Amino acid sequence: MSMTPILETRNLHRRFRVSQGHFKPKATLQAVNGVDLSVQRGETLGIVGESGCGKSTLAQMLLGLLPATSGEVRLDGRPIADLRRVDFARRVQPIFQDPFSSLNPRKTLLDIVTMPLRVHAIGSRAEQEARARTLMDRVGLPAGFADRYPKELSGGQRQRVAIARALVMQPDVVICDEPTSALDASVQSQILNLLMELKADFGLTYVFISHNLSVVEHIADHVAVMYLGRVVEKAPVDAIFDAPQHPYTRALLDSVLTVAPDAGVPELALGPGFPNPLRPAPGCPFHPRCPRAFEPCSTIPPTPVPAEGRGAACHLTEMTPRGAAA
Amino acid sequence: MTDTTPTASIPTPGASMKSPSRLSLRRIAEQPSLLVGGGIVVLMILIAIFAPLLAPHDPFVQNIAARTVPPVWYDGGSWEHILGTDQLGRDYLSRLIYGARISLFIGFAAVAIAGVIGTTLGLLGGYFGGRVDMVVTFLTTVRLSLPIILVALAIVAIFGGSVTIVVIVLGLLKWDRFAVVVRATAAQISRLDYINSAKAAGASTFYILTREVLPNLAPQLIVIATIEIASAILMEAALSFLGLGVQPPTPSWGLMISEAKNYMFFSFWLIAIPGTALALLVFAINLAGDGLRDLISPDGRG
Amino acid sequence: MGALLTVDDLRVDIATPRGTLRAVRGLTFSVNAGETLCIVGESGCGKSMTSLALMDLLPRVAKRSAATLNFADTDLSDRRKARRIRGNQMAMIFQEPMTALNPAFPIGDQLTEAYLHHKGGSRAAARARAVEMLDLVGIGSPAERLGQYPHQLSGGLRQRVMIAMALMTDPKLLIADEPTTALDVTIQAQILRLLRDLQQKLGIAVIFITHDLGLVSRIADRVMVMYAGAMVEEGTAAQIFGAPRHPYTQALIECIPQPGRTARGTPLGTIPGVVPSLVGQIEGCVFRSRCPLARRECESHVPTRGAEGHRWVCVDDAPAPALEGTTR
Amino acid sequence: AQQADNAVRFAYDQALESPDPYFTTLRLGVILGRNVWDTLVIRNLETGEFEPLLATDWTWADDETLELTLREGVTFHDGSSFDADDVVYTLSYVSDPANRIVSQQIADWIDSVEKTGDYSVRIHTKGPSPAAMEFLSSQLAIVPDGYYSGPAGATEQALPMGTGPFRFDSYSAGGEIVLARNEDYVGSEFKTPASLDRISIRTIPDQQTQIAELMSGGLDLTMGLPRDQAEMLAQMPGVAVESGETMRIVFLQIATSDESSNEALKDIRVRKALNHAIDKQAISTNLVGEGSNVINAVCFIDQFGCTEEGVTAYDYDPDTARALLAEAGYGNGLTLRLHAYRERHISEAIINYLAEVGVTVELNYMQPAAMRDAMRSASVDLAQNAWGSYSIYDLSASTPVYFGGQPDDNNRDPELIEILTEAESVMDPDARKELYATALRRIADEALAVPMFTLPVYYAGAEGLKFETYPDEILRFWEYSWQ
Amino acid sequence: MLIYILKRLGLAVLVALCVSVLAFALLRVQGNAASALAGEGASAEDIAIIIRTHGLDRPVVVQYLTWLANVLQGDLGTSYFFKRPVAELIVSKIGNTVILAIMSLAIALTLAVPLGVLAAVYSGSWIDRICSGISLLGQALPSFFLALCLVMLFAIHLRLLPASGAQTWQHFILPAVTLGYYITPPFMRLVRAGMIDALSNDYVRTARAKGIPSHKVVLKHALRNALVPVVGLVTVQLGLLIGGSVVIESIFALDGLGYLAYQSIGYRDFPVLQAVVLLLSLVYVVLTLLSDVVNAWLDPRLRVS
Ligand SMILES: Nc1ncnc2c1ncn2[C@@H]1O[C@H](COP(=O)(O)OP(=O)(O)OP(=O)(O)O)[C@@H](O)[C@H]1O
Ligand SMILES: Nc1ncnc2c1ncn2[C@@H]1O[C@H](COP(=O)(O)OP(=O)(O)OP(=O)(O)O)[C@@H](O)[C@H]1O
Ligand SMILES: [Mg+2]
Ligand SMILES: [Mg+2]
Repeated sequence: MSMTPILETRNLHRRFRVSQGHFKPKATLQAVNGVDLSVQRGETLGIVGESGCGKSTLAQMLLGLLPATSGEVRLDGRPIADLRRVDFARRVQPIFQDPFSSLNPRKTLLDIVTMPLRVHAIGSRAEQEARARTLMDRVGLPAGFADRYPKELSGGQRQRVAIARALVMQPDVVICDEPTSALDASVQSQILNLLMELKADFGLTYVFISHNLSVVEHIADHVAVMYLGRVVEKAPVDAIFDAPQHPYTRALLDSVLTVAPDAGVPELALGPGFPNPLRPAPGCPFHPRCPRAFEPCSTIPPTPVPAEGRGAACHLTEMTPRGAAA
Repeated sequence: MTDTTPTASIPTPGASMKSPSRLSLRRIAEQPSLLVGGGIVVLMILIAIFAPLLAPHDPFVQNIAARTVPPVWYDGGSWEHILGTDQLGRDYLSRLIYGARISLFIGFAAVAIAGVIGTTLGLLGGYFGGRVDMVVTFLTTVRLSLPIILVALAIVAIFGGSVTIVVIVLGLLKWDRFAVVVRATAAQISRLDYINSAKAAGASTFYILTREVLPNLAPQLIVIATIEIASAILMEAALSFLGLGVQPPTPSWGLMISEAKNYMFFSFWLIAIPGTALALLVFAINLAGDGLRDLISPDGRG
Repeated sequence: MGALLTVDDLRVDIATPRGTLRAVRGLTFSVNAGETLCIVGESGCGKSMTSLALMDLLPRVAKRSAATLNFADTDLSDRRKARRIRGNQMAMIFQEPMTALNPAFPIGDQLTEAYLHHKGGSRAAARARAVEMLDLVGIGSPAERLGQYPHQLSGGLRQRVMIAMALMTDPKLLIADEPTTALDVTIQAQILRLLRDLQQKLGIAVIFITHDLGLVSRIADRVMVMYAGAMVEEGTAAQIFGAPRHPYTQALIECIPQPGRTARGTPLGTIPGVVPSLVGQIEGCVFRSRCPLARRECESHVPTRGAEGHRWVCVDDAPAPALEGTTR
Repeated sequence: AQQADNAVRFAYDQALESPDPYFTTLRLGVILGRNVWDTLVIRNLETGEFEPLLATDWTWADDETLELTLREGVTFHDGSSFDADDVVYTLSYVSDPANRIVSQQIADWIDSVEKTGDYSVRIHTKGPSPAAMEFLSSQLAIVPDGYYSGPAGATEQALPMGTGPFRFDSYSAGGEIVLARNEDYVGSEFKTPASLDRISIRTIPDQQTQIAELMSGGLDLTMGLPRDQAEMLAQMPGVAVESGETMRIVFLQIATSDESSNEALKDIRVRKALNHAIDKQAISTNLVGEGSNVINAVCFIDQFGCTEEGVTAYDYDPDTARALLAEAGYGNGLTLRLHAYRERHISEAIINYLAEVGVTVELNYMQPAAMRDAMRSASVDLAQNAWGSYSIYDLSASTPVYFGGQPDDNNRDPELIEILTEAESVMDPDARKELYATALRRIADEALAVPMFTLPVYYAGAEGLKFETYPDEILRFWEYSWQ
Repeated sequence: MLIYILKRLGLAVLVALCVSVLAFALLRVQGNAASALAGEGASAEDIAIIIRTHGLDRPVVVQYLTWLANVLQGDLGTSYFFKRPVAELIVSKIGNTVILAIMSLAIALTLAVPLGVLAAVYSGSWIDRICSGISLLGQALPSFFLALCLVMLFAIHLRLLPASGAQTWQHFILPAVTLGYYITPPFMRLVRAGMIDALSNDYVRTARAKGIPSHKVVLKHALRNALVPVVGLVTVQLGLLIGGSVVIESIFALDGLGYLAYQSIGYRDFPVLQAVVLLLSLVYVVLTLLSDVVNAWLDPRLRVS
């Protein structure tokens, strides 16, 4: 546990100025609000949360595509702001959600997969292509596909291409932002299997973002739960699923619809207040919906979850001793 | 979104898939408007290129004694001058053939200039957004608020009419549509994940703009270009018609119409011939443009 | 007898440049009053086309045909009669609550529109009914909401408005095409509950279309599994999830990680291959190109087996052995 | 036709910059000047003699003093009566260069004007002024005392005002002008009250629109149609076409002054080549038509002092032209700019002739005022002029304008300037004639211009309109009537 | 709302300023203003006087600012050619252009909206093809050519309408038809595209699902949304219209602004040309401003909650 995490964030913030329509002044939106996370080499960190809670924004910042408003992202302990763009790019690569928009429709698959090599001028043209073909083979794309265009591929095949592109430079960390949400169940399982195999083969570290808790449970080692830009709970995967501490995590788990013909539709104790990211509630942002909210929740923000270790940002858990802490 | 999952016929899954080029060739063949329009345009381009070979006479040689000879199908017409002669006794067919050169050259050249300006501005605005976009939008608004014909007329009046000036003026004035469309599309594209992937791979902005964004604009660019070429050709004709475009004796169709208009009540063919040629060319270009648009977005939107 | 909706040999053909795309290939099913039928299947298998065909809302390129299409003893192929039923006794809600409401009109107008058209009556009566319905779907201060525009509501609220809108005319059948797919899980759970409660209270039949097997297992009375435009298996939820007969149904269930059943980090079940092209006829079993058990017989006509309660389309009569997850 | 209304609708192809004849060079302005205003004297076109109009009597007291007796009982259109004050005011105003009337030469011979009685005035000239009567009978229209409120023709009048047979009924700049008959017109034996009630004048720049209007009955009279159209119109029912010879001469002005940047034109061989290259006769016969005569001197032959005697005539000879060009070192071609403002078909014919001897011509076709600018800033190589001499039958109104050192002179030949200036102050007719002849010969020998031909004017009118045409291109509406 | 309008206004003012600089620069830099002012026969001294009195010897920036200040006070200068206040000239001509513009716009809209809706509702069918054929032909036929043909037919052969001028309302028919036809295609295309877009929206399907008759769905649900961009286009088209009016007005000798501008180009009458360019640009700017505000007002999504 004393090892330097391969990727970590320190008090990461990201604000957007958003227009609320023509007639109103711009408002500030805290998309990511003081996130502390760390990922150890070789592990998979799952991030879950509802739509709009800041998962993708976080992913963009982890990829260095979006500058942080404050706080920093560190790779091997070094702030990525100090790294050259290209050097960072060699080590951290993305897989995105939408298999349709993640491939340039005007390029052949071979062009798409060799693109990073070309950008970095690694090897000769022939070497680049050879490497790309090897990888395409590895992710299970038929050999004849090299000269095809993305539009001829199914969603699953596209996602394989995206994976090949991400891996062609042999990165250490892969940030997967909902890589299977757009896929059918039967294809999703293929991609998940592939990701798990590749992780073992290449010794990859994953940050795996999803709103599908079953998937995260299946693939992740650690899980962070986000709500309105904050990490509200973080723990090893068993702990989260077996003994969720934060009421939101519990609600989330309850609302997962696993195959259970007799279970019926779960009854959620959540209040109806829909979160408005532009006007988050004071104190604990979850308190308007929280079934167990009590007096300090509406005024005092709970202590954030530390980067290392586990815990929940909740006044309820603060009163009981934290689990095996950092 | 309609799933375009590729085909795998049942008995032998994953078997022969049609090659993309054959597929699009077939789709082109299924676009009658593209075929007809494109055919006419190509024909006109060929005529323009081979004008010296095709024209039966020198388009500039006048014969003041044999003026306004009617076309061959009228009384008094002759096979010597199939479409007759103009008010200075020049062979009308030859002038018409050379006129295609002027119209097409001005159309293409002006739109090339406009395309470069508009695309560059649109790309920058759409891709970078924020301040850059504000500047681009502002420039476009200013441009749009200028009455284009009037400004073109004024500039041509100041600097004199010639093919070069007309090309430059139209090129400098007609970039707005390129900018608007490219900006919107580039803004859309730059939010797509393949751009993020390229960024994440460390690609430079220049690389992204030229290799990832620009190629995807090609279809729109072609469609706008056809519309704009047609409109530039018409605008040149209008300028020449008003006497402020290409100057005589250059055989521009607009100029031919302008010169023939004085004769329209007595020798209607003098104005009808270049008028029809012009309308046909513009019609064909627009038709081809429509076909291209349908080819690119089969649901016929926008 | 007793069936509210009877569909026999429903087909939807779409003219495409590549040929006729047969989106729905001879579906036969029925829905009884008050029951929930879930139609489940992967993307593009024809679920939406089926629902649109029932409502006569197909795009112009699509052609519908059916041997029988009866709703409460009315022949729906008679378009004039069908129009009187559509939006009245048969209502529909769509997937995207964001776009399914017209941004230009306040929701009050949109709520009362169908009511005024089908039931007539005064505007005030319609508005009163709208308030009642909004209240029913759990929207607070419903009277004020009538003047609001769709953009002023959150996704969950909009979907509730959609449901209220569908219920305005007191329909007997509600067709819901992926009504919760665009929603967050917690909101999905709330909407599903709402639907469930309403159904029990009002006794409406529901055709619920989704690709989420977990969801289906929770709400369905009966389940129809579709593949490539055709029904492959149909039965009660218990039958489908407890003893699936069709290899596709079995494989599909294996694909999703199920806490408790699939161990963490272990490979999941997969279905190799891709969905066949829907253009043109498919002789024999539609699933055979991907079926691990496929054999010669599958290439010719495949019979529908089982009885009314549990039907499946396969050459195998006996329950197929549970498929082992085949990883690539 | 507007027979019933006893009105005539006339169209002109250029907009009038000002309704005041002193502040426009446009033919339409000259026409309005004659119809709305009166001059002191009037020329009898049959005899060529000067006859009374606003002045009943005049005598030259000496070479530099002219005494006039004015007509009594004349009123301006606003009812105020005409007397010596008006003449003194008008002539003083226009002869003061500070007031910048557009063609100063018509008045700059006047030194001062004095009132010698209620109805008599005395004009002192700056020196012998042979053309004085010419100007007094043509351009010098009399306006009421105190008419102008400042220089450059500024007035506070709602409508322009004179004593002529017609008065302004309405005026819109660049738009329609309506004249109404002056019921109180006195005139004289040589300028009589009008018979028409109204004249409406519209600007219609396009000839084909004018023709359309004529043919559709929206117009009763137009002038300046090209030959082809006129001839074809003549065959249409309801339209009558008349052609009339005019004083208007077409010639190419060649820029040779020091300010001119084109070196080629400073070579006499090039200029001669230009003269040889153009088949004036062919253009004159075919394009311009009947009433057009080829000229060799830059003046109208009936003008006092104009002669072709001893003036070199260049015949159409493209071979010689080519040879001359080759000799001058332009065998491989030469590019020149041609400025023109009317008769574009003639420009085009010229361009084509020049093209045949290897001279490429860039045409700059523009409005007269713009071309005047260009000429005066010496940025013109060749200028195609069509000069009407303000209808003045004296050479001083033509040749000196382009060769006598005036602003439009693009040659600035010192010798010519000297000769022409001298001629303007010599009273003896023969001596003047000789000086003019010398100048005309020099112009031809040096090939400083390409004289081409005279330009007839074609008038097209509705059938039933009785009108007479004159070589001075002035429409005397007061003589018009419907049959 | 106020903030939005103010912001939009600020932008409009900025655009107008930019246009004014262009208008000023374009026409002042070139051409010899002084000699144009001086008129024929002016001597060097005259020109010098004019240069001084008109401030033509001062730095361009100062000239611009002076000009701008004058313009803001409604003083558009004096026409070089007509020697009259430009404002007066413009006032006397603008009426005709406005009549022409309104008539053309009315013709264009009455043609374009129904045709566009028809083409969209039956998109892909022969009705659509006929409509798009009409629009293609409209685009291809040069307006000046059409104008001449119309004159030939209606004025000469049928003698139904006057060939030129602006004296009565009949005089406006031919020019308005020409101009209206000229701008119909873009309108029609936009209505069609907007309608196809609107019709493909989920809310249209929702409306259909309610069992409402399709004409009502089309006219109420789709058209309302499709017309919003048309409002915007009307302003853009007005620019085109005015541009087209230069050609049309001069063919029909219709004494309006476009014709005045065309004349002033020929006469190098900079103050008039400047004023017309500026005026037309301002009209455009103001109209876009208005249409933006109206659009924002129309579109409930943008309205205050
Ligand atoms: N560029 C941006 N400008 C303004 N707001 C933004 C921007 N990007 C994201 N946001 C806002 O930030 C919040 C977080 O967005 P983000 O995309 O990170 O959410 P998410 O958790 O990935 O949601 P989803 O599950 O829908 O993908 C949202 O409210 C979103 O609207
Ligand atoms: N307008 C159309 N033109 C051509 N093909 C269409 C059209 N609409 C749908 N299809 C095709 O019809 C088939 C069935 O589509 P349908 O929308 O019913 O699928 P679905 O099961 O609802 O899928 P999803 O889960 O993605 O909504 C698909 O293969 C689709 O590609
Ligand atoms: Mg996201
Ligand atoms: Mg669907």
